[in-house]
Formats: sequence, structure tokens, C-alpha cells
Amino acid sequence: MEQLIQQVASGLANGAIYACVALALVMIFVSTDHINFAQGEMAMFSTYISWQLIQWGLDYWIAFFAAVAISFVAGVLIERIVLRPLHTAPVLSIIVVFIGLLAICNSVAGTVWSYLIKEYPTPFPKEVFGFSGLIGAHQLGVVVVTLLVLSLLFVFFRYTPLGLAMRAAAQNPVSARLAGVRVDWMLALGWGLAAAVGAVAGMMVAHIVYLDPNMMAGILLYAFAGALLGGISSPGGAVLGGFMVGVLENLVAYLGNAIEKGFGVYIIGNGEKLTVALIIVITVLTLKPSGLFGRVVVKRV
Amino acid sequence: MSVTRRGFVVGASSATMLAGAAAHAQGKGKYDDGASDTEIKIGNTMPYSGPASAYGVIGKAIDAYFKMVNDKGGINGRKVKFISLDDAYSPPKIVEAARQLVEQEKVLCLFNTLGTPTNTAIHKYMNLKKVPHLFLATGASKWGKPKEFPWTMGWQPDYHTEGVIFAKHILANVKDAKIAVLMQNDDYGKDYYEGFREGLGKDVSKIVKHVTYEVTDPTVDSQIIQLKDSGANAFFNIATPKFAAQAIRKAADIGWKPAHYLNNVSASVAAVMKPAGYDNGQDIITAAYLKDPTDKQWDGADDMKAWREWMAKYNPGANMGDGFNVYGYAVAATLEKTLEQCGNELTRANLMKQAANLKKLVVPLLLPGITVNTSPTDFYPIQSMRLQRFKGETWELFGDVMSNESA
Amino acid sequence: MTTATPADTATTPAVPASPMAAAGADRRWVWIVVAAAAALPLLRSVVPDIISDYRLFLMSTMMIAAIAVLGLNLLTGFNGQISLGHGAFYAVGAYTAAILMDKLSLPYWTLLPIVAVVCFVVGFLFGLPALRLEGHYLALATFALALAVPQMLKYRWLEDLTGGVQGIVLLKPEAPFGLPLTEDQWLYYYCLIVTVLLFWAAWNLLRGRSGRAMMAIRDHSMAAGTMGIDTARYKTVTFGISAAYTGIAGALSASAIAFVAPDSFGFFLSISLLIGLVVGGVASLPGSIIGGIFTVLVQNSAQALSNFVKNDIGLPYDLSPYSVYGILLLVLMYVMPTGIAGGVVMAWRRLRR
Amino acid sequence: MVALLEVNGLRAFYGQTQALYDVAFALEQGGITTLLGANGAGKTTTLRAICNMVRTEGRVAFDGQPITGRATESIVRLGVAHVPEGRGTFTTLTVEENLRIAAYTRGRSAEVKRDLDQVFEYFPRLRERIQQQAGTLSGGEQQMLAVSRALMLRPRLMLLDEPSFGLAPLIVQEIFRILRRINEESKVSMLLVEQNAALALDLADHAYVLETGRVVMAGPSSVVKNDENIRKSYLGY
Repeated sequence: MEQLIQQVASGLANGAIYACVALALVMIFVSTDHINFAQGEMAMFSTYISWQLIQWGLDYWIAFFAAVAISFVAGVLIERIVLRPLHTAPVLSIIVVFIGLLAICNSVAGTVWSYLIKEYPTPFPKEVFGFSGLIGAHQLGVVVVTLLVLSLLFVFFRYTPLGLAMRAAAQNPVSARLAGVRVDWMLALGWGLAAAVGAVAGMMVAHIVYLDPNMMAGILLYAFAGALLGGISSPGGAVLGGFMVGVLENLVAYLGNAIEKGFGVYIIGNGEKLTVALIIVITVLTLKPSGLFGRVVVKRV
Repeated sequence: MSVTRRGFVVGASSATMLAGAAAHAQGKGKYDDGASDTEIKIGNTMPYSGPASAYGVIGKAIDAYFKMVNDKGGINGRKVKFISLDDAYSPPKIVEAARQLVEQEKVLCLFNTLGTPTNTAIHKYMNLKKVPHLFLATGASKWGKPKEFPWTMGWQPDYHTEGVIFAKHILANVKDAKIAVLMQNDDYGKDYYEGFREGLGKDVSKIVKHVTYEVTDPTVDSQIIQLKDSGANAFFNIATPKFAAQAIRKAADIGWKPAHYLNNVSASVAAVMKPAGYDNGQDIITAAYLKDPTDKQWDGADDMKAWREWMAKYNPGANMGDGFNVYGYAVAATLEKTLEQCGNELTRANLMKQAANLKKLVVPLLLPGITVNTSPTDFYPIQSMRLQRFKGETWELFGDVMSNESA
Repeated sequence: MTTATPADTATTPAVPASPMAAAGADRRWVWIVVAAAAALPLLRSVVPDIISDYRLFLMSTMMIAAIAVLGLNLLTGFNGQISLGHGAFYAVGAYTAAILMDKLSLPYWTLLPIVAVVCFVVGFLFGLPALRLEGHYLALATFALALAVPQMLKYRWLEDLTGGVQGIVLLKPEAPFGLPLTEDQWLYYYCLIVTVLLFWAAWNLLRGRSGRAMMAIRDHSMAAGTMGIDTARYKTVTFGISAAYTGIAGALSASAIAFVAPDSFGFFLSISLLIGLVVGGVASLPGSIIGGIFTVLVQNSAQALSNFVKNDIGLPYDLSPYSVYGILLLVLMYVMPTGIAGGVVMAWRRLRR
Repeated sequence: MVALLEVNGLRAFYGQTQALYDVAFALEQGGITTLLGANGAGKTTTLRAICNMVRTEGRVAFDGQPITGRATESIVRLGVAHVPEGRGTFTTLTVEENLRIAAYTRGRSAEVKRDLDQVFEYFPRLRERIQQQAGTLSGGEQQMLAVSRALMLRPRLMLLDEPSFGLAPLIVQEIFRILRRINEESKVSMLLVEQNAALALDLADHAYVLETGRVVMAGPSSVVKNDENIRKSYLGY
């Protein structure tokens, strides 16, 4: 029983990471209709920037917000410089561009900062909870930060004119132009926001998995699964999906253990948990093609 | 070379075979493809692209080492031409790259090609072509079989042996051992684990829990919880640096304090012990054969000083804390000495003969007491390791050199 | 200023017309190319250094890649179902072949039909849930497949069959009937025959009624349904055929490399097939060949370029092959957003005008 | 007097296909002008060309200022509101959000609130549905929403593309009545494209007839309306 609780807690902590990255994926998806395969590597790069700033002696929070701001600008620039000229290119070509970006981010980070893993500080106090054995202070902090970012985004999109304009631009670019919205800049803004959210995710993740150029590779996969499960058009859904995937994978391992203990037969274990989680996600998708909380877009002919 | 062309296909193919087999005398020495009076061509593959590109550091270090050798006049007056190709850690890619090196570039040998699945893919090919496949960058135990594969030889202590060493130490030192194992789910992890089981012998049932992780897993937290739950009091940690550090920290976080044995792959202060937290890593035991550049106890050693100078001059962009730079330096030095020992007879057969005839060779940056030894029946160049325990912020050597030379 | 293009241009090629457009639909040229390819090893007695075993081997791997890209093209290019997971079918094909050779000692030339059937069934079955998914969801679901397959190869109860993490070491096929060919020459001919057959079959499929139905579904899914096309059947069968093609490529590669292991089929394989598809040319048969050549050549050229930058231009910075690879992709998409086949056709049209 | 909109030698292209050939017309301040013609004559294209939504050559001047080649959204911000074919509803947003988008550069000021009230005064039905998702509105309501959204831009010129399309006659009459009120009360000039020529000619004071991308006829509505020849050969009623 204790193990079950611990596994769920650890799953929630991992889930917070997935949720944070999934949120960044959703940001780009809702504003540009693309799935950004380079999201993870961009977040990793942002994290290195903040790490470098901390190395240069800046305070954690100053470095944190500086990195978020730099990432925002970088996201906007990537959209304007790299993607803008390709905005009429087919989706598949855009995917290839994302893969190109991924390769560049990864290898430049490796060249500049080496592939050695680095420890990354946590801004949260150590052990202030009675149940710190169950879930670490940092993990709890990640959950809080994720929910905070989610609420900020919710408020931004729901209650500010700019957020409204971004939603409009994503939903119907032609109409948005006719309403005087500068659609091109809304796309760039979407990229900026996604890069900024990604930077937050990266900085939260890095303390847990350590900072290295490949730190996001595995996480991105789970974040994809989370975003899909929750519905890739829904920020809240993606966050919930991230948490669910985190818990799910640990439960799969737990269940496998229990079966092995009880019946002495190995059926599933740690090696299969990603597979089983993915099968569950795909099953859910076939029943609910836009994810659990995604909006069904009705097409009129 | 003049060969009568009997049939267009047959003639052509026998011509290449001849070129491969016959050594030709020229100038002051005897040579095969890839060697001459002025040059020795060495081939290599490394994952420079793709997810495993962290290892590319080794290739660059070796390249930098031979630059230094060439600046000093080369090996017996011959410059080394080091050709390193990208294999992306992919078996199909390395086959392509190895064939390019052997058949197009006509290198004397392949040296320190990296990875177990990759080297497995070219194992047969190299032996069929009778091209030395030397000092591989992998610790699998299958590279030391001179009878079946006389052209292939490993270098570092194999994982299997190391597993045996840890098993023996646990049996001798941990009372009522109940052992938990964390293992990366691939051939590297498996090799360790099998050696470990062999070392336990009839006590193999003392392994109470064995869990694996995938390289795509973000953390091993869940696995550590499972291990703690088994009630084990000894822990064999077969993980690469990132996961090893996570495991050490998570174990401390959830208050699990077993006798902790860490595989050599992760025996770096900078890449594992520091990120894991020095407090969390006290008394962990590992086995080592190379000096850790981030361990202060070697700061005064001559070979470490020479290494630092070389890093500054020939490998300036590289990270001083990265143990791969030590690895590349030491393995390149081993090849340099082997080639020296070949004298003017730079044939493939002689290169293999000399590689199998290294006696108590001292290679820089190996731990004190560890030397390179081979014989026609012993294709495991380094088989000794020393156990060390983490104290404060550094490793403390203890006990004798543990070796397995007879195996 | 241009207006935004509708989202459903996703997979529509810039140069639609007939699938053979890029070859000018000129069958004579196809025959010349095939004949030249068949004659190539014979030139060896004239220029042994150029037509070496290694180069023939390299060309065999290009043909194998071309078949795999063609498989993906049938699904994604011609039928509009995006797959980021074709490495999975490649792996299934390779392992099916390897296990049959290893456990049942079947001769390699009997394998391809069996592999085709196995992969067709796997692809068809995966195509069923895929019917419910569209666009990005389908793309990510297939991506999940690509991730899951290498892990399943290591599954404990399958280890006896798959060799687990160690993989399976195989024998290279030898020339039959005592033909005086080296292994590489025979492999080359073997791949050439299979490639020609498969491309011929694909061409016939595409220009027929089924092909038009496939493309109609891609271009106007709903309209195709109302026109009486059984979209579900066409989509799942296309998934099966596509998987069979890619699986055959996997089986050929298992023979060529003489080794299979989970590490050969990481998700980067799926990505590189997709890159081959896009760079070569979506919905173009010659594009598949270009894509095959590209996937094999690009890595080597990325490293060569990287060395060139470092040694010959003398930049102090170490531009790793991986970044060169990334930059290469960006530049290619910039210059030829519809792939090399599309770019060449467009350049050709401009020249003739 | 300077014309509010002046179009000269307007050509437009879809890819390689030319859709307009040297179209020229002018629209007076405060007036309602209609473009008539059969399907495919180039009416919608003309509206799109004015807002630079297709590739365009020629000269378009708004209030004496050349606007050719400017971005659609800049033209819109000058005071040209385009009510597009098919209404361009943001289906997933609420009615209020649909309206507020058009005023987003002005922030959430009291001014916007006043504009909203003004709009609801014209279309009281929309006030009842203010929090409803716009995709759930009926066709007529969506058309009202589209006109309202255009109004929120505080336009001087409104380009209306087939506002009657697919609507019941009663609703059409209601909308056209309100359009006249808007023209009179808010002093918004209008360029109206309509299939229903009779309806359009009732509302407009000037009419141009297009055929295969060219202006073939022009004149005051009353003249065009009463010319049997024009009616028979171009307008088909």
C-alpha cells in the first residue's frame, strides 16, 4: 500500500513535468496549428541560458525571468525568420524544418556546454513538508508552478483583448485579418509564448532529471502522449493529460510488480510501461478522437 | 598491380582479394593497405549525430591525441592519419562506414569503434576481411575470443568481469545480503547483470529485486521506489551517469540506505557524484581503472599534468571534466605504443600479433598498479580494476588490484 | 502578401498531375535508367575503382531506403494519412525475416512474400484504429507505434525469438546457381529486381482505379465518400500495402546488414524515412528514389561538410555534423519546400517557358 | 468632391489565372453602390482585391490615399470593413468575443462598451445571445453578427459580400432594412455585392455590372433597374 501511494505521488511529480511541456506544445498548436518537434530542445536550450546566467552570478529568480524573456524573444524571432517564409509550405515540410531545428539546438548546446550532466538548482526550500518522503519539495513546487502557468495563460486568453485576438487568429485567420488583427504577429506571439512556457518547463525539469542536451528527448515523448490524451487543442486538458500519463506509467509498473509477486509470472514491467501507456492513449483516442477534453471541430461541407 | 583479367567479374573480385591479402614491401618496411614509409591510416567510427552524440567527444579526443603524436614526429617517423566517420550509433550506418574505411579509404585497422550493437554489426565483416578491429569502445565481454574472431580485440575491462568483482565483494562484506539491481535495458546492462549473477554463483537467489529502465525514461524514481520496497540492503546500480545520479539522489530522498555499488560507467565525480549531491553519495563503492580528471587526488600526478597540457593545446574546446577525454587519450596512447612495437612491419597480421603481445604496458592515466596485458589467448587488454569508496568529495582507493587475468 | 492557404493542403504536392509527372511520364527514360542500373556492375572490369563492392553495397542500401520511402509515400503522399512511425513496419519486416532465417533456416529468397503478408496484416490492423484519427492525432499515434516497437522487441517473453537486446546475427545472401558474382554484386541485383518490381507495381496501382480513389480520398475525403468510394476500406488497405512495402525494405536491409538489433530501429529511423519522403518529393514515385538516395547520402555529406567547414574554411568553431544536418534540412525546405522532385520539375518548367 | 473609394485599372489573379481586367469605378462618400453580375463575373474578387486578399495590380485609393499593396489588416484599420462571403464567424468564440475582436486595439475602454450598445441597438437579437457560442447561431443571426463585427471597426466604408445568401426572405428584408438605417444613421458608405439584383438595386444608389472580370455597364440604380435590356442580358430577371 505504501508503495502504491509512493508510486502515485512519484507519478504525479513526473506528470507535472509532462504537463508543463505538454502545455508548451499546446501553445504552439492552438496558435499555429503545428506540432513543434523542436519544443523540447528549445526548452533545453533556454534552460542552459538560465544556467549560464546563474553561473555568471545572477540570482536564481532574475536568471529565471531573464531566460523566460530571452526565450520569448527567440521564439518570436524563430517564427519570423525561419517559419514565416515557409508559411505556404505543406505541413510535412514544416515537420522537417522542426527536425532541423531540433538537430541544431541539440548539437549547438552540446558543443557550447558539453554533454556532461549538470546539476540545476531548485528555487524551492528543501524539506518543509511532513510528507517529504512521499513527494519532494521541488516536485510539489513543479505542480504549483505548472498550475500557476496554466491559470496565467487561462486569464490571458480568456480576459485580455490580445489573448482574444490570438484565439481569433488561430481559429479563422482570414476573418481575423478582416477584423484588423495582425495575424502574422499573432503567430509569432504564439511561438514566443510557447518558447517562454517551454523555458519554464525546462527550468523546472532540469533539477529533477539534471541538465544535459538530451534531457528533453524522453520527456517530450511523454508530453506528446499527455497532450494527445487530454486533447491537444485544450491547455487544461493537456495539463490533466500530462498528470494522467505520469501516474499511468507508474501504475503499470506497480501492477506488473504486483502480478509478478502474486502469481510469479512476469507480464509487464518497467520495460513495457511506455508501450502500455501509449496503447492506452491510442485506445482512448479511437474512442474519443480529439482527446478526453479536446474540442470536437465540426466540419460543415 | 597486374592481374590477367579472365572474366570481367571474377577477375575483378580476385584482384581486390589479392590486394587485401598480400603485404608488399616498399622502402624500409613491410606494409599492408593503410601504411607506408610516411603514413599510417587509422579508421574509426563514432556517433557524431543523433541522440548518442555525447560519445563523439572520444573521437575528437583521439584525433587531438594523434595531432600531438604527429607534431612530435609521428610513430617511428610515420604520421598518423586518423579518419573518423559518423555512425549515429546505428548498426546499418556503421556497416556502411566501416566498409568505406576498409574498402575505399583502405585503412590499416579500425580502432575504438564505439558501441556494442554497432560493433556486433561489423564483427563478422572485419574478421572476414582480416582487418584489425582493435581496442573497441565497449565493455561487452564478447570481444575477447581469439579463436573465433582473431581480428577483434576490446580494450577496457569488460562489464562481465566488473559484475563478478562486485558480486564477490558483496558476498564477502554484506551480511545476509538482499540485493536489488537497477539495470539499463540494453546489452550493456545485460552484460553487467550476467557477470554479476555469475559472480554470485549459488547465492544468486540473494537478488531480491531486479528492475530495468529505458533510456527514454525521464527519471528512475519509480524504479528506486520499487527497489526500496523489496527490503534490499545491497544495491547494484547499473546505470549511465544521468540515471545513476538520479538513483543516488532518489534513494537518499526516500531514506533508503543500502550498501551501494555503482558501475564504473558512472564513476565520475563531476558527472555523477556532484550532481547527485556529495552527501547522498558517501560510502558508495565503485570499481575504476582510469583516473578521474575531476578527482582532486590526481592533481599532482605527472600523467594528469601532461593530460591537462594536452587538453589546453590540442583539445581546447573540450570540457576538462569530461572523462571521455581521459578515455580517448589513454586508448589512443595504447594504440600508439602498439604501433611503435610493430616497428617497420606495418602489416595487419603483425599489428594483431603485437596487439596480442602487450606485456605490462604502462599507459598514462590508468590507475596505479593497472597495466595493459595481452597474449595470443588473452584478448582482454585491461582486466584489472581497483575498488574505491566515495569519501567527502573524492574517491578513496582501497584494497588490492582486483583482476581476472586467468579468465 | 498572399492569402492563407487552406489547411487541407497538408499533403497535397505542389506538382499534382500524375504520379509520374517528374519523370515526364516518359517510359523510355525509365527503361534506360533500369538498363543502366542493371549494366552497372558489368562496368567493373573497366573501372574497378569506381564500381567497387562498397559502392554497389551503398547503392543497394539506397534502393532499400527508396522502397521504404515509397511505402510511406503510398500512405502519406498518395492517401494523405500522415505517418511518423514507419520505422515500426521496417522493424517488423526486418525481424520477421531475421527470425525466419535464424529459427526456421528459411532461405532468404522465400522471405519477401511472407514478410509482405505479415506486414500487410500488421499495417491493416493498425489502419483500423487509425481510421478514427486525423491529421496530427494520426501522426502522433503512429509516432507512438515507432516508439513502442523497439521496446517490444526486448520484451521478456519474446526474447527467445528476437534475441532481446543482443539482436540476431545473420548470414549474408550468396549468389544462387553458382553465378560468378560477389555477395555485394548479388545483393545489388537482388535489390534492383525487387525495387523495379515494387515500383512497377506501385505505378500500376496508382494509375488505376484504386490509385485514383486513394488520391480522391486524400484531396476530398468527404466528397470521395459521397462518390461511392469505400473510404474506410481504401484507407486500411492502403495502410496495409504501405506497411508491406516498408516491411520488405526492412527485410532486405536485414539481409544486407546481416544483423538486426533494437538499436537499428529507434524512432530516428521513422523520422529519417519521413525526411526522405519530404526531401525527395511527396506523392511522387521518382521522388521516392531521390528520397532513398538522400537518406543514405545525407549523413555522409553532413560529416564531409562539417570537416570542410572546420579544415578548409578554418572556422574556429566546431560545427558538428548534427548541426550541419539540421541546417541542410532548413536550407532544403527553404529552397525547395516541395522536395527535390517538385523543385526540379518547377525549375524544368521555368526553363522551358 | 473626392470619391471615398476610387478604383482604376484593377487586375486580380488566382495563381496564373487572371480574374479581373482593368476594373474601374468610384464610390461616393455616404453612398451605397452595388456590383451586379452573374456567378463568376468577378464581384467577390473585386471586394477581395480592394482589401488585398488576392494578388492585385492597379490602383485603389481610399479617401484619396492609395492603398494598393498594403496588408489587409492595415486597410481594415483605415476604416474599410469587409463582411466576407460565408460570414467569417469565429465559431468557437462567444458572440461578445466575436464583436470585441474588432475592437481589440482599442482595449476594454468605455468607448467599446458604447459601440457594443450601438450594435445591439441595431440588432437586439444578438444581445440575447451575447454569451452563446457563435457557431450555434442561425444563419441569419450569423449574418447579423458579421455586419455587427464590421460595425465595431467604426468603418467609413463597408464591403458587403452577398449578405442575403442562403437566408429566408423575411430575414433578408430585416437585414437590408437595418443596412439602410446604418447607412443613414452612422453615415457608413457601402459597396454591396449581391446575387439578388432587385434587392440590391432597391438599396443602392449606384450600380455597376460586371461580366467575366470587366465592368460592362454602370449608372444610377434607378436607370439600371428600369433598363429592360440590362435586366434581361445581365441580371436575368
